[in-house]
Amino acid sequence: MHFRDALSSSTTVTVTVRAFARYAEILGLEETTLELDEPATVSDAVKLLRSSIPNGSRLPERPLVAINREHVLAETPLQDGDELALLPPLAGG
Amino acid sequence: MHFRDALSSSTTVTVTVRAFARYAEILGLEETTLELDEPATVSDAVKLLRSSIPNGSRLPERPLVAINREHVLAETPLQDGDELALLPPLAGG
Amino acid sequence: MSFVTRQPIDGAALLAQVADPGLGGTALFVGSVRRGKEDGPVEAIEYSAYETMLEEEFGRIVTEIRSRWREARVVGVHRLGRIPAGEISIAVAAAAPHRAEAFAACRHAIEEAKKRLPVWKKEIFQDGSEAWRDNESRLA
Amino acid sequence: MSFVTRQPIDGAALLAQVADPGLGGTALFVGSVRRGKEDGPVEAIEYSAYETMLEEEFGRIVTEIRSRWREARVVGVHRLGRIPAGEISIAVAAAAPHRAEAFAACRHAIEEAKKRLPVWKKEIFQDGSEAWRDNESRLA
Repeated sequence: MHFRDALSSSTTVTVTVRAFARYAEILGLEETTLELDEPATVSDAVKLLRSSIPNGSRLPERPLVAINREHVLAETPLQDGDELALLPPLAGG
Repeated sequence: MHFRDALSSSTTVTVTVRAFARYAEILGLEETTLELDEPATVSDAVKLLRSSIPNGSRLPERPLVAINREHVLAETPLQDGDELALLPPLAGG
Repeated sequence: MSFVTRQPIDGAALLAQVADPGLGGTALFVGSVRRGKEDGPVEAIEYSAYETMLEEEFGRIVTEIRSRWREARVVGVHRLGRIPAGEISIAVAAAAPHRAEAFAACRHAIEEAKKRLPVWKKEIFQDGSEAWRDNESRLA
Repeated sequence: MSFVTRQPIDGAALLAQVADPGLGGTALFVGSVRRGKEDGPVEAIEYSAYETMLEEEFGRIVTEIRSRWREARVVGVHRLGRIPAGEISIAVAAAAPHRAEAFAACRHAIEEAKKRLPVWKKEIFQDGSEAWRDNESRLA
Protein backbone atom coordinates (compact mmCIF):
# COMPACT_ATOMS: atom_id res chain seq x y z
CA MET A 1 0.00 0.00 0.00
CA HIS A 2 2.71 2.36 0.89
CA PHE A 3 4.49 1.51 -2.39
CA ARG A 4 1.35 2.32 -4.32
CA ASP A 5 0.99 5.65 -2.56
CA ALA A 6 4.49 6.63 -3.53
CA LEU A 7 3.67 6.07 -7.20
CA SER A 8 0.31 7.82 -7.17
CA SER A 9 -0.16 10.94 -9.24
CA SER A 10 -0.48 13.04 -6.13
CA THR A 11 3.35 12.78 -5.64
CA THR A 12 5.42 15.11 -7.80
CA VAL A 13 9.06 16.00 -8.44
CA THR A 14 10.20 19.55 -8.88
CA VAL A 15 13.26 20.18 -11.02
CA THR A 16 15.14 23.27 -12.06
CA VAL A 17 15.48 23.49 -15.83
CA ARG A 18 18.39 25.39 -17.32
CA ALA A 19 18.70 26.29 -20.99
CA PHE A 20 21.89 27.40 -22.75
CA ALA A 21 23.03 29.14 -25.93
CA ARG A 22 20.51 28.80 -28.75
CA TYR A 23 18.01 26.93 -26.56
CA ALA A 24 18.03 29.86 -24.15
CA GLU A 25 17.42 32.15 -27.14
CA ILE A 26 14.56 29.99 -28.46
CA LEU A 27 12.80 29.79 -25.11
CA GLY A 28 13.63 33.31 -24.06
CA LEU A 29 14.72 32.02 -20.66
CA GLU A 30 17.79 30.58 -18.99
CA GLU A 31 16.13 28.96 -16.00
CA THR A 32 12.69 27.78 -14.96
CA THR A 33 11.10 25.32 -12.58
CA LEU A 34 9.08 22.30 -13.65
CA GLU A 35 6.79 20.10 -11.59
CA LEU A 36 6.07 16.62 -12.87
CA ASP A 37 4.03 13.65 -11.65
CA GLU A 38 6.17 10.85 -10.36
CA PRO A 39 7.71 8.76 -11.79
CA ALA A 40 9.13 11.13 -14.40
CA THR A 41 12.04 10.82 -16.80
CA VAL A 42 14.08 13.42 -18.67
CA SER A 43 11.95 12.60 -21.68
CA ASP A 44 8.77 13.45 -19.78
CA ALA A 45 10.25 16.81 -18.79
CA VAL A 46 11.18 17.61 -22.38
CA LYS A 47 7.67 16.70 -23.55
CA LEU A 48 6.15 19.02 -20.96
CA LEU A 49 8.51 21.86 -21.91
CA ARG A 50 7.74 21.43 -25.60
CA SER A 51 3.97 21.62 -24.99
CA SER A 52 3.74 24.18 -22.20
CA ILE A 53 6.38 26.87 -22.86
CA PRO A 54 6.11 29.47 -25.66
CA ASN A 55 8.31 28.32 -28.56
CA GLY A 56 8.90 25.06 -26.65
CA SER A 57 7.99 23.10 -29.77
CA ARG A 58 11.14 24.45 -31.40
CA LEU A 59 13.23 22.32 -29.04
CA PRO A 60 14.24 18.96 -30.47
CA GLU A 61 12.32 15.95 -29.16
CA ARG A 62 15.54 14.42 -27.85
CA PRO A 63 17.96 17.21 -26.98
CA LEU A 64 21.30 16.54 -25.31
CA VAL A 65 20.67 16.72 -21.56
CA ALA A 66 22.52 16.72 -18.26
CA ILE A 67 21.25 16.07 -14.76
CA ASN A 68 23.24 17.66 -11.96
CA ARG A 69 26.05 18.49 -14.36
CA GLU A 70 26.48 15.02 -15.86
CA HIS A 71 25.45 13.87 -19.32
CA VAL A 72 22.47 11.50 -19.10
CA LEU A 73 20.13 9.67 -21.47
CA ALA A 74 16.50 10.61 -22.10
CA GLU A 75 15.25 7.60 -20.13
CA THR A 76 16.94 8.70 -16.90
CA PRO A 77 14.44 9.19 -14.04
CA LEU A 78 14.21 12.60 -12.41
CA GLN A 79 14.49 13.13 -8.69
CA ASP A 80 13.14 16.00 -6.67
CA GLY A 81 15.56 18.92 -6.70
CA ASP A 82 17.47 17.82 -9.83
CA GLU A 83 19.09 20.42 -12.08
CA LEU A 84 18.07 19.45 -15.60
CA ALA A 85 20.10 21.18 -18.33
CA LEU A 86 19.15 21.39 -22.01
CA LEU A 87 22.35 21.42 -24.04
CA PRO A 88 22.46 22.53 -27.68
CA PRO A 89 24.91 20.61 -29.91
CA LEU A 90 28.32 21.01 -28.27
CA ALA A 91 31.00 23.22 -29.70
CA GLY A 92 33.87 23.17 -27.21
CA GLY A 93 37.49 23.68 -28.06
CA MET B 1 88.47 -0.06 -73.85
CA HIS B 2 87.85 3.26 -72.25
CA PHE B 3 85.22 1.62 -70.02
CA ARG B 4 87.69 -1.00 -68.97
CA ASP B 5 90.33 1.60 -68.18
CA ALA B 6 87.93 3.41 -65.92
CA LEU B 7 87.39 0.22 -63.94
CA SER B 8 91.04 -0.77 -63.77
CA SER B 9 92.70 -1.00 -60.40
CA SER B 10 95.00 1.87 -61.19
CA THR B 11 92.08 4.32 -60.67
CA THR B 12 91.25 5.17 -57.07
CA VAL B 13 88.74 7.18 -55.07
CA THR B 14 89.69 9.24 -52.08
CA VAL B 15 87.09 9.78 -49.37
CA THR B 16 87.06 11.63 -46.08
CA VAL B 17 85.98 9.38 -43.24
CA ARG B 18 84.37 10.89 -40.16
CA ALA B 19 83.69 9.02 -36.94
CA PHE B 20 81.37 10.13 -34.14
CA ALA B 21 80.64 9.45 -30.49
CA ARG B 22 81.75 5.98 -29.41
CA TYR B 23 83.20 5.17 -32.82
CA ALA B 24 85.46 8.23 -32.52
CA GLU B 25 86.46 6.96 -29.07
CA ILE B 26 87.18 3.42 -30.35
CA LEU B 27 89.28 4.62 -33.27
CA GLY B 28 90.88 7.49 -31.39
CA LEU B 29 90.14 9.79 -34.34
CA GLU B 30 87.34 11.95 -35.65
CA GLU B 31 88.48 12.27 -39.24
CA THR B 32 90.80 10.47 -41.67
CA THR B 33 91.29 10.01 -45.39
CA LEU B 34 90.91 6.72 -47.20
CA GLU B 35 92.01 5.77 -50.71
CA LEU B 36 90.31 2.80 -52.36
CA ASP B 37 90.57 1.05 -55.70
CA GLU B 38 87.63 1.80 -57.95
CA PRO B 39 84.89 0.67 -57.95
CA ALA B 40 84.43 0.83 -54.20
CA THR B 41 81.36 0.70 -51.99
CA VAL B 42 80.72 1.81 -48.43
CA SER B 43 81.18 -1.80 -47.45
CA ASP B 44 84.67 -1.89 -49.00
CA ALA B 45 85.63 1.22 -47.06
CA VAL B 46 84.42 -0.29 -43.78
CA LYS B 47 86.41 -3.49 -44.50
CA LEU B 48 89.56 -1.46 -45.12
CA LEU B 49 89.04 0.57 -41.93
CA ARG B 50 88.46 -2.57 -39.87
CA SER B 51 91.69 -4.15 -41.14
CA SER B 52 94.01 -1.16 -41.37
CA ILE B 53 93.27 1.18 -38.44
CA PRO B 54 94.24 0.39 -34.83
CA ASN B 55 91.12 -0.91 -33.03
CA GLY B 56 89.32 -0.87 -36.40
CA SER B 57 88.15 -4.44 -35.81
CA ARG B 58 86.03 -3.13 -32.95
CA LEU B 59 83.77 -1.38 -35.46
CA PRO B 60 80.72 -3.41 -36.48
CA GLU B 61 80.88 -5.03 -39.92
CA ARG B 62 77.82 -3.08 -41.01
CA PRO B 63 77.69 0.18 -39.10
CA LEU B 64 75.10 2.85 -39.83
CA VAL B 65 76.65 5.13 -42.48
CA ALA B 66 76.02 8.38 -44.29
CA ILE B 67 77.54 9.74 -47.48
CA ASN B 68 77.58 13.51 -47.84
CA ARG B 69 75.23 13.85 -44.86
CA GLU B 70 72.56 11.41 -46.09
CA HIS B 71 71.84 7.94 -44.73
CA VAL B 72 72.94 5.27 -47.27
CA LEU B 73 73.14 1.49 -47.46
CA ALA B 74 76.39 -0.52 -47.32
CA GLU B 75 76.18 -1.31 -51.04
CA THR B 76 76.29 2.35 -52.10
CA PRO B 77 79.25 3.12 -54.40
CA LEU B 78 81.74 5.73 -53.28
CA GLN B 79 82.77 8.67 -55.43
CA ASP B 80 85.94 10.66 -55.24
CA GLY B 81 85.65 13.41 -52.62
CA ASP B 82 82.75 11.80 -50.71
CA GLU B 83 82.37 12.44 -46.99
CA LEU B 84 81.74 9.02 -45.45
CA ALA B 85 80.41 9.12 -41.87
CA LEU B 86 80.36 6.23 -39.42
CA LEU B 87 77.33 6.64 -37.16
CA PRO B 88 76.94 4.77 -33.87
CA PRO B 89 73.38 3.70 -32.97
CA LEU B 90 71.32 6.90 -32.96
CA ALA B 91 70.08 8.51 -29.79
CA GLY B 92 68.42 11.76 -30.83
CA GLY B 93 65.62 13.47 -28.96
CA MET C 1 43.39 25.49 -10.72
CA SER C 2 40.28 26.41 -12.63
CA PHE C 3 39.77 24.93 -16.09
CA VAL C 4 38.01 28.12 -17.18
CA THR C 5 39.65 31.44 -17.93
CA ARG C 6 38.63 34.69 -19.56
CA GLN C 7 42.23 35.76 -20.18
CA PRO C 8 44.55 34.88 -23.09
CA ILE C 9 45.95 31.35 -22.70
CA ASP C 10 49.68 30.84 -22.25
CA GLY C 11 50.69 27.43 -23.64
CA ALA C 12 54.06 27.55 -21.89
CA ALA C 13 52.34 27.82 -18.51
CA LEU C 14 50.69 24.44 -19.12
CA LEU C 15 54.03 22.86 -20.02
CA ALA C 16 55.43 24.14 -16.74
CA GLN C 17 52.47 22.73 -14.79
CA VAL C 18 53.04 19.16 -15.99
CA ALA C 19 56.85 19.26 -16.02
CA ASP C 20 58.51 16.59 -13.88
CA PRO C 21 62.05 15.18 -14.11
CA GLY C 22 60.62 11.64 -14.22
CA LEU C 23 58.41 12.42 -17.23
CA GLY C 24 60.47 12.53 -20.44
CA GLY C 25 57.72 13.33 -22.95
CA THR C 26 55.16 16.11 -22.97
CA ALA C 27 52.52 16.72 -25.62
CA LEU C 28 50.61 19.99 -25.77
CA PHE C 29 47.64 20.75 -27.99
CA VAL C 30 46.35 24.24 -28.51
CA GLY C 31 43.22 25.05 -30.45
CA SER C 32 42.85 28.54 -31.89
CA VAL C 33 40.03 30.52 -33.41
CA ARG C 34 40.42 30.07 -37.17
CA ARG C 35 39.94 33.01 -39.46
CA GLY C 36 37.91 30.53 -41.55
CA LYS C 37 36.68 30.56 -45.09
CA GLU C 38 33.43 28.64 -45.30
CA ASP C 39 30.99 31.38 -44.29
CA GLY C 40 33.26 34.39 -44.67
CA PRO C 41 36.10 35.74 -42.58
CA VAL C 42 35.64 35.18 -38.86
CA GLU C 43 36.53 38.18 -36.72
CA ALA C 44 36.08 36.48 -33.37
CA ILE C 45 34.14 33.74 -31.62
CA GLU C 46 32.01 34.34 -28.54
CA TYR C 47 32.31 31.29 -26.27
CA SER C 48 29.70 30.58 -23.60
CA ALA C 49 29.36 27.57 -21.32
CA TYR C 50 27.51 25.78 -18.57
CA GLU C 51 30.41 26.66 -16.34
CA THR C 52 29.81 24.51 -13.28
CA MET C 53 29.38 21.43 -15.48
CA LEU C 54 32.35 22.41 -17.64
CA GLU C 55 34.68 22.28 -14.64
CA GLU C 56 33.24 18.98 -13.41
CA GLU C 57 33.26 17.34 -16.85
CA PHE C 58 36.89 18.24 -17.49
CA GLY C 59 37.70 16.88 -14.03
CA ARG C 60 36.09 13.59 -15.03
CA ILE C 61 38.15 13.49 -18.23
CA VAL C 62 41.34 14.00 -16.23
CA THR C 63 40.34 11.25 -13.79
CA GLU C 64 39.73 8.87 -16.69
CA ILE C 65 43.12 9.67 -18.20
CA ARG C 66 44.88 9.08 -14.88
CA SER C 67 43.25 5.70 -14.53
CA ARG C 68 44.29 4.69 -18.05
CA TRP C 69 47.80 6.22 -18.16
CA ARG C 70 48.75 5.94 -14.50
CA GLU C 71 51.96 7.93 -14.64
CA ALA C 72 50.61 10.74 -16.81
CA ARG C 73 50.01 14.28 -15.63
CA VAL C 74 47.30 16.22 -17.47
CA VAL C 75 46.17 19.82 -17.33
CA GLY C 76 43.89 21.93 -19.49
CA VAL C 77 42.31 25.33 -19.81
CA HIS C 78 39.38 26.66 -21.83
CA ARG C 79 38.91 30.35 -22.51
CA LEU C 80 35.39 31.79 -22.57
CA GLY C 81 34.06 35.13 -23.77
CA ARG C 82 34.96 36.86 -27.01
CA ILE C 83 38.16 35.41 -28.53
CA PRO C 84 39.64 37.16 -31.57
CA ALA C 85 40.68 35.05 -34.60
CA GLY C 86 44.17 33.65 -34.14
CA GLU C 87 43.99 33.45 -30.35
CA ILE C 88 43.88 30.24 -28.32
CA SER C 89 40.50 28.92 -27.11
CA ILE C 90 41.63 25.64 -25.52
CA ALA C 91 44.89 24.02 -24.48
CA VAL C 92 45.61 20.60 -22.99
CA ALA C 93 48.99 19.22 -21.98
CA ALA C 94 49.99 15.70 -20.94
CA ALA C 95 53.37 14.60 -19.61
CA ALA C 96 54.36 10.93 -19.32
CA PRO C 97 57.55 8.90 -18.92
CA HIS C 98 57.65 8.24 -22.70
CA ARG C 99 56.29 9.97 -25.75
CA ALA C 100 53.69 7.40 -26.85
CA GLU C 101 51.69 7.81 -23.63
CA ALA C 102 52.11 11.58 -23.69
CA PHE C 103 50.62 11.79 -27.20
CA ALA C 104 47.85 9.29 -26.38
CA ALA C 105 46.82 11.05 -23.17
CA CYS C 106 46.90 14.50 -24.80
CA ARG C 107 44.89 13.30 -27.79
CA HIS C 108 42.36 11.61 -25.52
CA ALA C 109 41.94 14.79 -23.50
CA ILE C 110 41.17 16.98 -26.50
CA GLU C 111 38.92 14.43 -28.23
CA GLU C 112 36.84 13.93 -25.09
CA ALA C 113 36.79 17.69 -24.48
CA LYS C 114 35.39 18.29 -27.97
CA LYS C 115 32.74 15.59 -27.49
CA ARG C 116 31.67 16.29 -23.93
CA LEU C 117 32.30 19.84 -22.74
CA PRO C 118 29.18 22.02 -22.46
CA VAL C 119 30.53 24.94 -24.47
CA TRP C 120 28.91 26.85 -27.30
CA LYS C 121 30.24 29.28 -29.81
CA LYS C 122 28.83 32.07 -31.87
CA GLU C 123 30.93 33.14 -34.81
CA ILE C 124 31.18 36.88 -35.34
CA PHE C 125 32.00 37.73 -38.95
CA GLN C 126 33.85 40.75 -40.26
CA ASP C 127 30.57 42.15 -41.65
CA GLY C 128 29.12 42.11 -38.12
CA SER C 129 26.76 39.15 -38.65
CA GLU C 130 26.69 36.29 -36.16
CA ALA C 131 25.96 32.55 -36.30
CA TRP C 132 25.83 29.73 -33.77
CA ARG C 133 28.31 27.10 -34.73
CA ASP C 134 28.67 23.58 -33.38
CA ASN C 135 31.25 20.85 -33.87
CA GLU C 136 28.87 18.81 -36.06
CA SER C 137 27.81 21.58 -38.40
CA ARG C 138 31.20 21.77 -40.10
CA LEU C 139 34.56 20.08 -39.77
CA ALA C 140 35.86 21.37 -36.46
CA MET D 1 66.41 29.32 -38.24
CA SER D 2 68.90 26.74 -37.07
CA PHE D 3 67.58 23.41 -35.80
CA VAL D 4 70.47 23.24 -33.34
CA THR D 5 70.84 25.24 -30.17
CA ARG D 6 73.05 25.12 -27.11
CA GLN D 7 70.65 27.25 -25.04
CA PRO D 8 67.59 26.15 -23.03
CA ILE D 9 64.62 25.51 -25.30
CA ASP D 10 61.49 27.64 -25.02
CA GLY D 11 58.44 25.62 -26.09
CA ALA D 12 56.30 28.74 -26.36
CA ALA D 13 58.66 30.19 -28.96
CA LEU D 14 57.90 27.22 -31.24
CA LEU D 15 54.17 27.74 -30.82
CA ALA D 16 54.62 31.34 -31.88
CA GLN D 17 56.65 30.33 -34.93
CA VAL D 18 53.91 28.11 -36.37
CA ALA D 19 50.96 30.27 -35.32
CA ASP D 20 48.71 31.36 -38.19
CA PRO D 21 45.07 32.51 -38.08
CA GLY D 22 44.19 29.92 -40.76
CA LEU D 23 45.59 27.03 -38.71
CA GLY D 24 43.21 26.09 -35.88
CA GLY D 25 45.18 23.23 -34.31
CA THR D 26 48.75 23.13 -33.05
CA ALA D 27 50.49 20.15 -31.46
CA LEU D 28 53.79 20.55 -29.65
CA PHE D 29 55.98 17.76 -28.36
CA VAL D 30 58.84 18.37 -25.97
CA GLY D 31 61.29 15.70 -24.89
CA SER D 32 63.16 16.21 -21.64
CA VAL D 33 66.11 14.55 -19.97
CA ARG D 34 64.60 12.03 -17.58
CA ARG D 35 66.04 11.60 -14.13
CA GLY D 36 65.75 7.87 -14.93
CA LYS D 37 65.82 4.78 -12.79
CA GLU D 38 67.28 1.92 -14.77
CA ASP D 39 70.99 2.59 -14.22
CA GLY D 40 70.77 5.03 -11.35
CA PRO D 41 69.83 8.67 -11.12
CA VAL D 42 70.82 10.67 -14.21
CA GLU D 43 72.34 14.04 -13.41
CA ALA D 44 72.58 15.24 -17.01
CA ILE D 45 73.02 14.02 -20.57
CA GLU D 46 75.82 15.20 -22.83
CA TYR D 47 74.44 15.44 -26.38
CA SER D 48 76.76 15.44 -29.38
CA ALA D 49 75.92 15.36 -33.07
CA TYR D 50 77.07 15.30 -36.66
CA GLU D 51 75.85 18.84 -36.86
CA THR D 52 75.90 19.55 -40.59
CA MET D 53 73.97 16.34 -41.27
CA LEU D 54 71.62 17.01 -38.34
CA GLU D 55 70.46 20.28 -39.90
CA GLU D 56 70.07 18.71 -43.35
CA GLU D 57 68.25 15.62 -42.08
CA PHE D 58 65.73 17.65 -40.09
CA GLY D 59 65.21 19.78 -43.20
CA ARG D 60 64.37 16.62 -45.14
CA ILE D 61 61.89 15.55 -42.45
CA VAL D 62 60.17 18.95 -42.67
CA THR D 63 60.03 18.70 -46.48
CA GLU D 64 58.43 15.25 -46.24
CA ILE D 65 55.84 16.52 -43.79
CA ARG D 66 54.98 19.45 -46.03
CA SER D 67 54.46 17.15 -48.99
CA ARG D 68 52.17 14.88 -46.95
CA TRP D 69 50.24 17.50 -44.94
CA ARG D 70 50.25 20.36 -47.43
CA GLU D 71 48.81 23.04 -45.16
CA ALA D 72 50.90 22.15 -42.12
CA ARG D 73 53.65 24.33 -40.68
CA VAL D 74 56.39 22.49 -38.79
CA VAL D 75 59.34 23.69 -36.75
CA GLY D 76 61.77 21.99 -34.41
CA VAL D 77 64.84 22.53 -32.30
CA HIS D 78 67.38 20.15 -30.75
CA ARG D 79 69.64 21.21 -27.92
CA LEU D 80 73.23 19.91 -27.82
CA GLY D 81 75.85 19.94 -25.07
CA ARG D 82 75.28 19.11 -21.43
CA ILE D 83 71.56 19.16 -20.55
CA PRO D 84 70.59 18.79 -16.88
CA ALA D 85 67.83 16.30 -15.93
CA GLY D 86 64.40 17.87 -16.28
CA GLU D 87 65.40 20.26 -19.10
CA ILE D 88 64.21 20.02 -22.70
CA SER D 89 66.43 18.31 -25.30
CA ILE D 90 64.11 18.43 -28.32
CA ALA D 91 60.90 20.18 -29.29
CA VAL D 92 58.78 19.93 -32.44
CA ALA D 93 55.60 21.84 -33.22
CA ALA D 94 53.10 21.41 -36.04
CA ALA D 95 50.17 23.65 -36.87
CA ALA D 96 47.41 22.65 -39.29
CA PRO D 97 43.86 23.71 -40.14
CA HIS D 98 42.46 20.90 -37.94
CA ARG D 99 43.72 18.91 -34.99
CA ALA D 100 44.05 15.49 -36.63
CA GLU D 101 46.68 16.74 -39.08
CA ALA D 102 48.44 18.75 -36.38
CA PHE D 103 48.83 15.64 -34.20
CA ALA D 104 49.84 13.45 -37.15
CA ALA D 105 52.45 15.89 -38.46
CA CYS D 106 53.90 16.49 -34.99
CA ARG D 107 54.06 12.77 -34.23
CA HIS D 108 55.67 12.07 -37.60
CA ALA D 109 58.31 14.74 -36.96
CA ILE D 110 59.36 13.33 -33.58
CA GLU D 111 59.28 9.68 -34.70
CA GLU D 112 61.45 10.41 -37.75
CA ALA D 113 63.75 12.58 -35.66
CA LYS D 114 64.30 9.73 -33.19
CA LYS D 115 65.00 7.29 -36.03
CA ARG D 116 67.14 9.43 -38.30
CA LEU D 117 68.93 12.30 -36.55
CA PRO D 118 72.68 11.79 -36.09
CA VAL D 119 72.74 12.60 -32.38
CA TRP D 120 74.39 10.70 -29.55
CA LYS D 121 74.04 10.92 -25.84
CA LYS D 122 76.20 10.09 -22.90
CA GLU D 123 74.42 9.79 -19.58
CA ILE D 124 76.17 11.38 -16.64
CA PHE D 125 75.09 9.79 -13.35
CA GLN D 126 75.00 11.39 -9.94
CA ASP D 127 78.01 9.29 -8.89
CA GLY D 128 80.03 10.87 -11.73
CA SER D 129 80.10 7.75 -13.97
CA GLU D 130 79.18 8.04 -17.63
CA ALA D 131 77.64 5.72 -20.23
CA TRP D 132 76.78 6.02 -23.92
CA ARG D 133 73.10 5.50 -24.40
CA ASP D 134 71.20 4.90 -27.63
CA ASN D 135 67.52 4.70 -28.47
CA GLU D 136 67.68 0.92 -28.94
CA SER D 137 69.49 0.09 -25.72
CA ARG D 138 66.52 0.93 -23.54
CA LEU D 139 62.99 2.16 -24.06
CA ALA D 140 63.46 5.74 -25.18
